[in-house]
Amino acid sequence: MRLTRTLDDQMIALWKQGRGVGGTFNQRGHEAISVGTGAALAPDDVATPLHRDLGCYLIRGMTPRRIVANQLGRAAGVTGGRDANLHGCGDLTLGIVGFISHIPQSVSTALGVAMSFAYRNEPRVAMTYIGDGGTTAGLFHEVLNMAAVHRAPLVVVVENNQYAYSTPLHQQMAGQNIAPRSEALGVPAEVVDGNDVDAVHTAAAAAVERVRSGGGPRLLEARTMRMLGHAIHDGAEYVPSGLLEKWKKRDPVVLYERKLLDEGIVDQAYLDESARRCREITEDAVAFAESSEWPDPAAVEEGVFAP
Amino acid sequence: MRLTRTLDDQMIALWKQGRGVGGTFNQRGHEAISVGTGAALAPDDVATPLHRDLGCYLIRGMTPRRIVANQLGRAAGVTGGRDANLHGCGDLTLGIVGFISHIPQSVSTALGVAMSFAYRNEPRVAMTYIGDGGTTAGLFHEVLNMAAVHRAPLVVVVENNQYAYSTPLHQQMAGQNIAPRSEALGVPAEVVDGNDVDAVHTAAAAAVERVRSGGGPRLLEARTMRMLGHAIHDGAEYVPSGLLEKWKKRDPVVLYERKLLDEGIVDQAYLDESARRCREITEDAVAFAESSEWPDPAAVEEGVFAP
Amino acid sequence: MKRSPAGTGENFGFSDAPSATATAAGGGSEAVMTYLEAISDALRTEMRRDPDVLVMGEDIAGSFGGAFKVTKGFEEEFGARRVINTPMCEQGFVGAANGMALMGLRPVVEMQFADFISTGFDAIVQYAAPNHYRWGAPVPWVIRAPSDGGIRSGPFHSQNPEAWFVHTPGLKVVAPSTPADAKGLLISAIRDDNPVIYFEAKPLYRSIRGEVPSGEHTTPIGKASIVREGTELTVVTYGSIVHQSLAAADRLAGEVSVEIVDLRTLKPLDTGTVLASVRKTGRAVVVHAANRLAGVGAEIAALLAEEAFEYLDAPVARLGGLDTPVPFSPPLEDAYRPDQAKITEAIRRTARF
Amino acid sequence: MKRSPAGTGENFGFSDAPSATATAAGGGSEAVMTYLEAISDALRTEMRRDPDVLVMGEDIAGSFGGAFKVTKGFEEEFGARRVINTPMCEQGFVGAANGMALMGLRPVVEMQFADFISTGFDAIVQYAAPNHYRWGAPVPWVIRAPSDGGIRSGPFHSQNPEAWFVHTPGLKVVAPSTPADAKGLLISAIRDDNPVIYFEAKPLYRSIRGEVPSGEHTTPIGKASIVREGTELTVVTYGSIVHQSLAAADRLAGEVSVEIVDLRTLKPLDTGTVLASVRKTGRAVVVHAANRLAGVGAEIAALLAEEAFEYLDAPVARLGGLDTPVPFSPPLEDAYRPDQAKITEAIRRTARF
Ligand SMILES: Cc1ncc(C[n+]2csc(CCOP(=O)(O)OP(=O)(O)O)c2C)c(N)n1
Ligand SMILES: Cc1ncc(C[n+]2csc(CCOP(=O)(O)OP(=O)(O)O)c2C)c(N)n1
Ligand SMILES: [Mg+2]
Ligand SMILES: [Mg+2]
Repeated sequence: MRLTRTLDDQMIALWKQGRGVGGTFNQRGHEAISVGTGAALAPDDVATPLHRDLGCYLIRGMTPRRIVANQLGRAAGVTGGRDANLHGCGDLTLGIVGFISHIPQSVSTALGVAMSFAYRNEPRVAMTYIGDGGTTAGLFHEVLNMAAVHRAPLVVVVENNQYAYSTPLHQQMAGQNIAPRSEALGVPAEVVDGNDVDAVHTAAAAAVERVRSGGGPRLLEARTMRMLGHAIHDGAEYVPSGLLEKWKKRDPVVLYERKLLDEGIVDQAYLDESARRCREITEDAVAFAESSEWPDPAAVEEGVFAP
Repeated sequence: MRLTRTLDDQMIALWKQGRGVGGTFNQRGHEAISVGTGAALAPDDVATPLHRDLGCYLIRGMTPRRIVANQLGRAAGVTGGRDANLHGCGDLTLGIVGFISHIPQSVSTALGVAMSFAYRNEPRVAMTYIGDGGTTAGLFHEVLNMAAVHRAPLVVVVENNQYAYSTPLHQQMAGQNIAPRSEALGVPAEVVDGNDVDAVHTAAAAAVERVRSGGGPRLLEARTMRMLGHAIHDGAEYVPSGLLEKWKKRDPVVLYERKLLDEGIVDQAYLDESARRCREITEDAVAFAESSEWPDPAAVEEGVFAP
Repeated sequence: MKRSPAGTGENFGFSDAPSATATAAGGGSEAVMTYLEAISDALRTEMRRDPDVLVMGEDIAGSFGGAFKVTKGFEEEFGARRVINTPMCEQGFVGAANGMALMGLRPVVEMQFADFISTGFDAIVQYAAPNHYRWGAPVPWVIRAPSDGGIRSGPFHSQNPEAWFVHTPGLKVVAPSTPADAKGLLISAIRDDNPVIYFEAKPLYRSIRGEVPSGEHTTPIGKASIVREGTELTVVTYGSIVHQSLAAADRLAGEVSVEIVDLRTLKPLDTGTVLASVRKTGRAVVVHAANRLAGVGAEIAALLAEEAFEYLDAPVARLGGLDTPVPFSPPLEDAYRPDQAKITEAIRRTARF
Repeated sequence: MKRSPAGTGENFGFSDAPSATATAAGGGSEAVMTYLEAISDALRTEMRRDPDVLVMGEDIAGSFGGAFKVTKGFEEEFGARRVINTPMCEQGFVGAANGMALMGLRPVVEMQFADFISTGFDAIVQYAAPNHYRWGAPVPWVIRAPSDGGIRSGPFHSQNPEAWFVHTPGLKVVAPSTPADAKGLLISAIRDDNPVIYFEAKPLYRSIRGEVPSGEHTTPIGKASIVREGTELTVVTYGSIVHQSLAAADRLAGEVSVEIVDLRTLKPLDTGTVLASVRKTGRAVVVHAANRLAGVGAEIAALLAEEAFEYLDAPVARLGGLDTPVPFSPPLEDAYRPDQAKITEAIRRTARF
């Protein structure tokens, strides 16, 4: 979580200094979800993380160097400068499927991944991510419906952060929760505190376990608040400041570090050292990316088709 | 209902004799739904009936002549020979919106119709129809979700006939009913016996009333069985014959006529006379259609755009 | 190959199952099949060969075997695991095919009609098409799209939407006109590591029969075929209109020597074969069943205007469906569609220019 | 009209609100506006005039006013009833627009990016497009689609999908290149009784300013505009590439006399203006930002190959985006896009032929 936070903050700083290319998404508030769920997967499982799931990419082994290089459009980035920011940061050797902007497409892809596991009788699980906004798309329902019919080994993580870009939940749907919709479609669901990484992880691990053992698909709705704008350009003035104040007290990274201290699992020195290492890793990634090559324009037409 | 049945039977006969053009859908089993719901609307309301809702077209005032002429591709048909069978049989002066093959598009259109009534503060209601198969499309969920947010004056009639073409319900969804899905999306729902026209009508009238008085959208799930194939070409061999036998005992037209007799509302002579008139109307429509002009090929490019 | 005239009033594909197809084991031999049987045969051949191949779509399983019966008997032979009936949700099931293909399966998805391919559009043009370019993972599926009209099916069961996909980077698009190519291109499509949209022409399903090689017969993707040699004019076409063009050329035998290029693959286009033929004949008529305006024929004509300019002795004539929805009633649909008479007229006009 | 170079690194449309636009009441006067301000002005003008006009889309309401701030202040002025935030479901809200339009409302739907228009595809190409042809009921909506790239936004925020819609019967398609036409075509589109897709070019949003007539200014749909007169070669183009073409022509002044046709409307195409110009100059370069392969440019080139054949003194050159997704990184996107240098080269080559 600390690395996710540090890397995210670093991106914000880079963009503010005009060193960014295109846009970059904000992660703040979502760290416990992407880390807690990502950590619940086995290496052989496959995830389809989205734009707020930096933690999942990291925990599955995508290096900060490759990620930052992608953000900056370099040849060494995951997409070699072809797709922007976290878009398209897929790597099947790490069990990560890249997403497209047409967000709900992730969940159907994950369904297919899960169905392929069942097809081959492999005890693997697919985990997919979607925001509250994404759940208002029809495709979300098509997928849950099919997943239930096929009892596909699929875990759906809903990141209910109360906003889709500028649109608050009450303009998106009647009701505050996605879980009942999932249940109605035949996919058992659980709501969890998205700012408590232990709670997220416990629930995710239990869901993964049940799904892996043939229990059919599950949905986990993690409630949180997006603490910055939708992406770097967005000041999120449309969010009532009181709401942010309230949620700030429940910063997932701070909460977890405090808990670790309180429970005596680590001491402050450990946290300081870990923060320092996160900064170091992050700075190294930026330095690497900024000094690495731009993609070769002569190769722009290569790779449209697989050979 | 009797007219719906007679006209439908007449179409089957025509096609069997090779006098049809293209295909034609079967109505048998659905008469109580299309008639019972259609009769619940006021003249000013708008319906978006589908391929099994012949009764609704008739009850809203579309004449058998225009309908049969359309089935036979004649200039006097509703679409002037442009669209097939009941497809595109829309007439806004009758408050009927024509459907397209991409079935779930009907429900979103009806949502827009309903929203236009609210926009103009008119006490009108939109009624839309969809099959069990159609409810597995994402668009169905998008529409219910939006209808709930906007409290749109929309009545959604689900015709759950247990099959989508050849696909039985259990291959389409986990569970047997659509109503709970509707409730989860914020649209109150009721399940009704689709073979009992009085029950359908009572429920539909109540839903229309609540919706008209500002109560927000409602869904009515009518359960029935499609008694013939999907369309004229389909022998429906995939349906277990026991299932059809069981439902045959509950033929909606027979049930209703028996009830009318039992309750002394009409006598057998009345029913005989009414059956005779239905045959007369139907035969007139066929004679009219078969003797009417083919569309003029010179005009094939006209009317793509509204002037 | 024997052709019977299209549009005979036969209820194309809406009724009967194809006669059971005996697939001769091993290579070398041939059998006479309808276009529809050849499609079934290709699917069966690949499913027997490769356990990663599966079929999914609406109504394709069970005793029903699909709206056109292409997969009749498949569930019995291959089991429900490999023959999957889907709910009516094209976006969802093409999306699922994307995920399966990423994991190395080879899903062959049936659209009930090509007209419904627009319902799964994002999953095709936004997800599958650019994926390999973006992050290098192949998406090897096939979508079978029963397309084309002339059979009184109206605006939503007669479409030829291939131009949308030819314009979209990252997809391969094929459109066979003969039973042999129907089989060969489908097998090639299944083996191709890219998403391939396979447009099958409904009016050909039972109206043409032809020799089809048994066993693992492939037709290369990206290679057009000269189905008739000639010296004075080239007709560039594909799908069902190949047969209308052949008939027109036969009718004009002795009057104009017509060469006919059957594109077979619409993307990647075999520009070499097209250009060589037109550079030889100096005259071109481009024709397809799809709407003419901004259709695939426009790309061919534009190619000729740019790269065969010095060889052209006449304007490039272009025929296709009118710029209207496909109307249902026979006189209207006939006016809408290019046919032998209209092709004959265009060839004459261009030859005399 | 003052042009500043596109692709300056400005974060086009992703950050600032347009400066508040003072709409002069009544006609006659003019004001200098950006392209973006002209779009806002057109919408505001029509919403003030006609109570049946409403706007809907993602994030367009409230203080936010849309991803590009086109509708900033609209909810305040027109109320939540007429300025509707939708959930993220393009199929659903375009479908709702279909129903509203059938009932005589005039919904103007904002796609957050043109790239998401594929998500509402059926509602557009299957429902709205053929409706009037089928049963005579008009569907008078407008979809605003912020399109085009050059601004480092990657494969899903840079698309130019107009060819899909030009190929589909029943839609009108417009693509303004100047602030005056941005306003005039939007007002005409709203008043048109047909579904109109309005492609606005993101790279022009704040990079160009120009005189825009106040009040009810309309630009006719279906009329191209000669934005530069010349005698030796015609460039046929539209959207942001009009400006790249003008720059190229300026650079070649004295060397080649270039006429530039800004199509403005892509459907129905003003074939008369295109043909007259090319018949006069005898040479043509067709160029657009969209993918070249089977793009709108192919239709133009095909038109010329058929109907201007005898007037052509050189091959018809055609430029457009490469047959790849739109790549994100600057060197790749620059290689992908047609620009002034590539246009200059094509003009020279064609002029010298
Ligand atoms: C199909 C589609 N339409 C519109 C958009 C534009 N868009 C990008 S993010 C977003 C909101 C997403 O909200 P949510 O799903 O809640 O995720 P969050 O960003 O809050 O994590 C929208 C509308 C999109 N990406 N895809
Ligand atoms: C988007 C779309 N996909 C596929 C089809 C083909 N199709 C026509 S009817 C049908 C089944 C419809 O079943 P249901 O909604 O239950 O209605 P019913 O015919 O049973 O009344 C299908 C799959 C279609 N019309 N639209
Ligand atoms: Mg959200
Ligand atoms: Mg049904």
